[in-house]
Amino acid sequence: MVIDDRLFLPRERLDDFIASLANGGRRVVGPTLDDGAIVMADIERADDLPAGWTLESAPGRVALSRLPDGLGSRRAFQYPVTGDGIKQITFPSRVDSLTVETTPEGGTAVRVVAQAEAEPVAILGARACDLAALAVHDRVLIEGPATDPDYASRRKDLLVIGVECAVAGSTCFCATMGTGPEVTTGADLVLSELDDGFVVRSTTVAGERLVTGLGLTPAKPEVVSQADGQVAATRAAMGEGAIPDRARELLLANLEHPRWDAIAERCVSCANCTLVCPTCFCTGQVVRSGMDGRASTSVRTWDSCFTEGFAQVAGGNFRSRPRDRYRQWLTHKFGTWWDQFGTSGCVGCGRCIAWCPVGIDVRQELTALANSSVPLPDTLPAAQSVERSRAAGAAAHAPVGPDTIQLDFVEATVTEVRPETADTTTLRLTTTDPGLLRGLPGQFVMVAVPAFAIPPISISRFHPDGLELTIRSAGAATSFLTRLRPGATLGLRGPLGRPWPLHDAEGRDVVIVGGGIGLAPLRPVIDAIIRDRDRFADVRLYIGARTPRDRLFVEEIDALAIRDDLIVRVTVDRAGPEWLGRVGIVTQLFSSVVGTGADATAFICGPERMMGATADTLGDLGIPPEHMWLTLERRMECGVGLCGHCQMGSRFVCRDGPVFSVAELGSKLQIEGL
Amino acid sequence: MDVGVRAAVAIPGHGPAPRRPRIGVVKFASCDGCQLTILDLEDDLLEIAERFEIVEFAEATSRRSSGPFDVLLVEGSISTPEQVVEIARLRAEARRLVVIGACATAGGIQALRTAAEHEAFREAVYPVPAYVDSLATAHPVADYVQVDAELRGCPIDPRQLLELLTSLSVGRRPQLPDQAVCLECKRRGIPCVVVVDGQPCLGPVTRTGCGAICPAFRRGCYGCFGPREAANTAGLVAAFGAARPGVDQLGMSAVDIGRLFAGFTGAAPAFRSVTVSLGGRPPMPLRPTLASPPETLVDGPPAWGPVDASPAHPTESED
Amino acid sequence: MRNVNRAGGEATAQGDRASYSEIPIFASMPPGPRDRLADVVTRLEFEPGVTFMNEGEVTASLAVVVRGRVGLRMRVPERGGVTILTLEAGDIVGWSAIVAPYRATTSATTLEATELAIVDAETLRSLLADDCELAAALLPQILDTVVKRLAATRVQLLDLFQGSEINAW
Amino acid sequence: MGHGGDLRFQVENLTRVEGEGSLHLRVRDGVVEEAHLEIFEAPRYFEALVVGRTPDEVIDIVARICGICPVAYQMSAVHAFESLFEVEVHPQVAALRRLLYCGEWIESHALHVYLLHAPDFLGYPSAVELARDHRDLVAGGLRLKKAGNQLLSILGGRPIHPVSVKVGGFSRMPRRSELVALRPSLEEALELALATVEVTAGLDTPSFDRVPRLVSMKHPTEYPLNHGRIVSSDGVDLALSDWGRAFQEVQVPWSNALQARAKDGYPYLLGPSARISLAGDQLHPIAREALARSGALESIRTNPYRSIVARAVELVHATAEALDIVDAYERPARPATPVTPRSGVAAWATEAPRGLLFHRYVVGEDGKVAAATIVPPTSQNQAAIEADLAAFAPRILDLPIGEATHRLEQLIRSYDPCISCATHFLDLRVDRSP
Repeated sequence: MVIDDRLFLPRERLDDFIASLANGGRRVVGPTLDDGAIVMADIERADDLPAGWTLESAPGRVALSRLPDGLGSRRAFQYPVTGDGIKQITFPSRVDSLTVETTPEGGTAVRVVAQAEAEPVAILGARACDLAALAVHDRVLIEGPATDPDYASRRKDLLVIGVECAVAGSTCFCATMGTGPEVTTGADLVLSELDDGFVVRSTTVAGERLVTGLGLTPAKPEVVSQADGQVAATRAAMGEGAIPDRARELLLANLEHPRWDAIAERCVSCANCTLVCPTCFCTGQVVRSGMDGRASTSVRTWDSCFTEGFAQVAGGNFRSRPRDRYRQWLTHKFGTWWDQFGTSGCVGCGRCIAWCPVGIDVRQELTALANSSVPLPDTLPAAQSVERSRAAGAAAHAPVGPDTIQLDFVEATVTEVRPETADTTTLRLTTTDPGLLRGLPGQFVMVAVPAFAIPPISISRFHPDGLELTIRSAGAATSFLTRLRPGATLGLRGPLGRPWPLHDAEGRDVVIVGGGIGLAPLRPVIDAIIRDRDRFADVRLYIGARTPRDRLFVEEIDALAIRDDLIVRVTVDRAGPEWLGRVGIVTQLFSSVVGTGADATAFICGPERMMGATADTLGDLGIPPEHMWLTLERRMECGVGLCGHCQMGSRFVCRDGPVFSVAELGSKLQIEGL
Repeated sequence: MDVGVRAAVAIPGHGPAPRRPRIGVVKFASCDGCQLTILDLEDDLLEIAERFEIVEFAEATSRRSSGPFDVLLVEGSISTPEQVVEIARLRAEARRLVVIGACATAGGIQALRTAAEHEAFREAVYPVPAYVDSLATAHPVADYVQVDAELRGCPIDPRQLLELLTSLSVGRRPQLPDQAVCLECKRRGIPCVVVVDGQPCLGPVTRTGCGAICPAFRRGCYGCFGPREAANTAGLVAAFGAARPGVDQLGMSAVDIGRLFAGFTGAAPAFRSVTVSLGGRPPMPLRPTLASPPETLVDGPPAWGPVDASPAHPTESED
Repeated sequence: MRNVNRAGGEATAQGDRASYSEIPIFASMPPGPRDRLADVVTRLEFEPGVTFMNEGEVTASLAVVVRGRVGLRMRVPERGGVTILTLEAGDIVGWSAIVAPYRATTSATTLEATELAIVDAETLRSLLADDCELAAALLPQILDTVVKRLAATRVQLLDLFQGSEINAW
Repeated sequence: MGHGGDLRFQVENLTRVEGEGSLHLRVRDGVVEEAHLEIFEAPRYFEALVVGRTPDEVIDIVARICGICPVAYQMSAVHAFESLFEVEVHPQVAALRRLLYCGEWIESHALHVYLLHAPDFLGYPSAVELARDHRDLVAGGLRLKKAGNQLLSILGGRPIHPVSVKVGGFSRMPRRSELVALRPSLEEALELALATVEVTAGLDTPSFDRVPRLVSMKHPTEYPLNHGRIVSSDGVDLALSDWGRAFQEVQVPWSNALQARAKDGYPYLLGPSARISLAGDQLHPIAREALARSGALESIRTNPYRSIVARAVELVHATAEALDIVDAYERPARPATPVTPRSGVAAWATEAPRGLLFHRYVVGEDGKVAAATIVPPTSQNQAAIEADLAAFAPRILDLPIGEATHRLEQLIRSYDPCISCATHFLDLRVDRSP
């Protein structure tokens, strides 16, 4: 850092400075006083800033007070972080993300909406932690396989004026997290506020252009050193070591620690911590439609892992207990975030502490865990180190989905409707989209019709001119889909997700186990194996259904059963006397028939409990975990790894799965509420 | 599988256009505010009237029907023996029965009276106890009949009502999330009144849907949408009871905390249990507590009296 | 040897020690006990549709499916006979033959042409009482069958394939 | 007499009124023997429910008596407590409370005029059917109503049971910009209200003239809302806290709700017609002018069916005054004045859309309410309605029974009775024990 580069902005010229930010029609957003707090809002002049005010924060408390009289009493940034930071500007709580409409011709048009009003924004007063969080958001929302178009468009022309904190709150711990108080990233200009003005440092071309226009004079050396001393004092006031070392390892090793129950007694799962957190990015889609149902808009809305609906799927809820929700938040934030994004999810801003209505302090909770932790394994990479963690992540947890994911939807037309059971229907669709036709067994599509939520549906067969979807009526959207007629149109996003690794089965015995609707995503696997039968050794197909009437693809399976190069076994959970086939759970079929375990590859799909039992039994029979593949069901709102709903451990089920090997999942299948 | 009640909309390939759903609106013990919310959907009211056949809505139309209904919206709590019979009859006439508002979903504030108070009250007050027939306490509709959906709130939220009607019209599930008020509060960027002012707020344990109105007006939520799922009332009570440095209003007494929960949805089990354990529900007087008791009974049709100025009238205040 | 052909099957072999080695339950027993057990076993063949054990009645014998399939059924007044499990080669049927009060918890019906290896219940019980070595070898295997059926029943109780709320509300 | 000696008119469920009631009229040989407005709305015990509560809690609770006029209950309660606690509120607080009340008047009157009452005059069962033939008329009425609801929402968060009123002021007062944003809709509402006067004044009404005793509040410089004195056409002139010196509550056997009568036992009439007749000189100039143009001043007083014109005139007043208040608004530094509670009797009345609403509370040493009396306008108007039914019945005896019944129901609707309000007290007051 070259001292000569720094300029001085006298306080009297703050209005000019703000006016220069507004040049070119920019909206200027900065801290203002409102309803007892300092929040980020539109500002026009220096008077809009909370000059003379400061904030004191403690767990569950943010108190506004007057600065003492004196030279510093006109300061406008003499407080630590504002209540809402800059997240509402770059990642608003509600934005339109998709429109789905029935066209006059009867088609279905889906449009991905970027920022509706692309007005440029200048942010005045972003703090180091805010900007570290912005960098995290960039990684999550832009640098992944899929890019959030709204975020990218807001981010593109953002002009950011950072301010280095002259005071630290009792809840601040950016020094521990290595994100502040010095502003090192994300700002075009950095200000340090002194009593009579600001030391200004430009860090980008845009920032340089701004200060050049203002004709500022260089800051005197004593002024510069005063500014440096101020931020150093802030750092010293915070101290380091606010949270234990190796937080990631600590959390992952203590998933069943009794402390989670203790937290759950205090935590009211209000979700405030997640919504004030500058890096939390989970969103849900709220569908808005007119009463005619011909057009709808999906509104991307802040969601939280503390809500019941967050982990809700058709069959139930993965995290019904509040303790599971708190654990999910903390282990993701400080732990698996490293695996997914190569960084901590925490930037040390302390908002989750200050704005917790019951005053839970994550620093205390992590320390308590550390004080009574199980011994941490030495082999895991240390937390805090991006590089080391990333290297470890690459070995064990590298995402294996596609490198880039398109968000667009394409149109497909229903040409045939085949009822399979009382509640399940297969739709034959045609489409001309080459991307869709290139889909692989195990992949899925997001299916859009106006006025309904957009569910993920596995592809149950590929055709040269289209594909099939087998849909069980489990909710309103799927129920609507099962009642479509030939001629109806749909919007499809996909194919998405990691396919079944058929190459892993080549030359080996193949065991395919499908339970209930789980047979649908396995059908393309069976198709592929039949097509290239000689590339596989013995092939066995085990199918479970609730009752004989709930069997899927009955004629097809019967036809397979009479082939002499396949073994097909079907069992049902219960049946009347007219059923002469097998009754019992699917694992009971294995005992007498699987003999060649170590040489077999298994593909398993069904309810999670059934897959767990199947994997256990097949494992006992000798099939290695790295050759057992299964698909996980989690709530998916976007299907492309942006909404966060299907996050599980270090993965997004939609993007890194839904197909995983048992080896990859390890013991996670067994832990309740993960 | 038949889902929802489809309104008259024909989309190619999406099946034939069905008839208009028959909708009814009825009330039991209540303030009429929830059904008024229907009339407050000014921008959509005429379209609603086109998409639905309104066959019963005494507040708005002279046309009457006893059913059958595709959708019946029910306001108010069940408070008299006649109402118990009536709700059972209506249930049989309704394909979908949707209860609207805190009275219908939780009994309303009138449900705070207890059976003992009610009996004592009847015996103490009524010369002829049969004269006024009311149940020991007011009940939510679901105490008597199966309920298909509910709109919470005192009153219900117009956006949620529109969402319900829209979802009925297009045949989807209404999006009525069971989350804390806090989510909406934070989405709106409202500074938390507990944190900023030390005001008690039931937002963390109350279901969202109102749009976080009270915090937006810088006061604590008073729970009119009732308990959310997994409401950790004990955690909140502990936090309100604990005095925090610099936060004057917290460090509340048990009774004051209990009274917070004894509001418009105070009879909902999750809230009632707090009041029962902490106290705070003001006791219902066993005898009338009127500031000025009523005069004696009169009989016969009234007739207009003289309108000329009468010197007999008192014109000056006594105090 | 007693005639255990009460169920209507046709006896094919009796006490043929060598022929039991391919049946898992025998195969895993030490030779001594296995032979002593084989001495009291009768092999019977059944037509499809023969019910050889009746729910609630005293269990006449313990059997091992040698070939074919057997359905275990329970009576449900509104639904008639409900098949709750089907058994295949190697599976044990009639464990109630050694557990007081020796009453069958299900009925057993052949679903196709089926061969069973059968031991008379009373004979087996006295054998187990007298021959500790045989009991130690056989009982864990019967227990294993009961345990697996219990575990499977629990999984079925979860009704994993059941649709969730199909009604849109 | 076209009919036999004994005639009964019966409407088991009154429609297009707030709450549940029925009409029973028995005429023998041309003489009205019974004229009953029966109320069977279930009781909710509000006067008991407020006992043990703090004044601010009472303000929230009494709002729940009525979903149509919750602000009225809040206003009577808050002013009662402030008078006991001797709180001086900021002038802008007083202005915004009038504005809040204007919002409720607009919402309530527009609801009644367009959705409940107008279909009677134009021969439709409801506004929905009316809208099929006169869509613009109904749509305009809905926009007018919406303007009122928007005011309520900006000031109190929602139109029904707003949340911001507290002793000493408001929990939050809006920024000036928030109020100014309402100007366009209020300006349109004023135009719509003026048109409403014209339309309603031109409606064909049954001829029925009588001279009722009228009661309303009156203030020397403002149209009566939150302040003034209680006056009557026969010379009553009392402080707002002294309602009980001229009026009394009585019990009738056919109704679950108490009625109120003047001390001499005669009925009296509250509401828009009474206010315009007694305090019309304080109407906003634009409203005064509209009233004069309509030529309806005299008939508003004498013909109950003309109350629809009175409501229209008050719609003009409320929208015009709302615009004035918005224009003069500056956000005060603090939304509320600090309050020191004290024990004693808190009594006040304000003008609800349907007329004078009287509250009286006994506040104990612990700062909580120990006893309460709430006298809503519809309770007070019940006797007036019955008197009118009795007086009007002889004129329609020759009409077919259906038509006659409809006329009687229409007559009841012209009072805009709010049965939910009237009823919520009823069984609490049935005290015939010594």
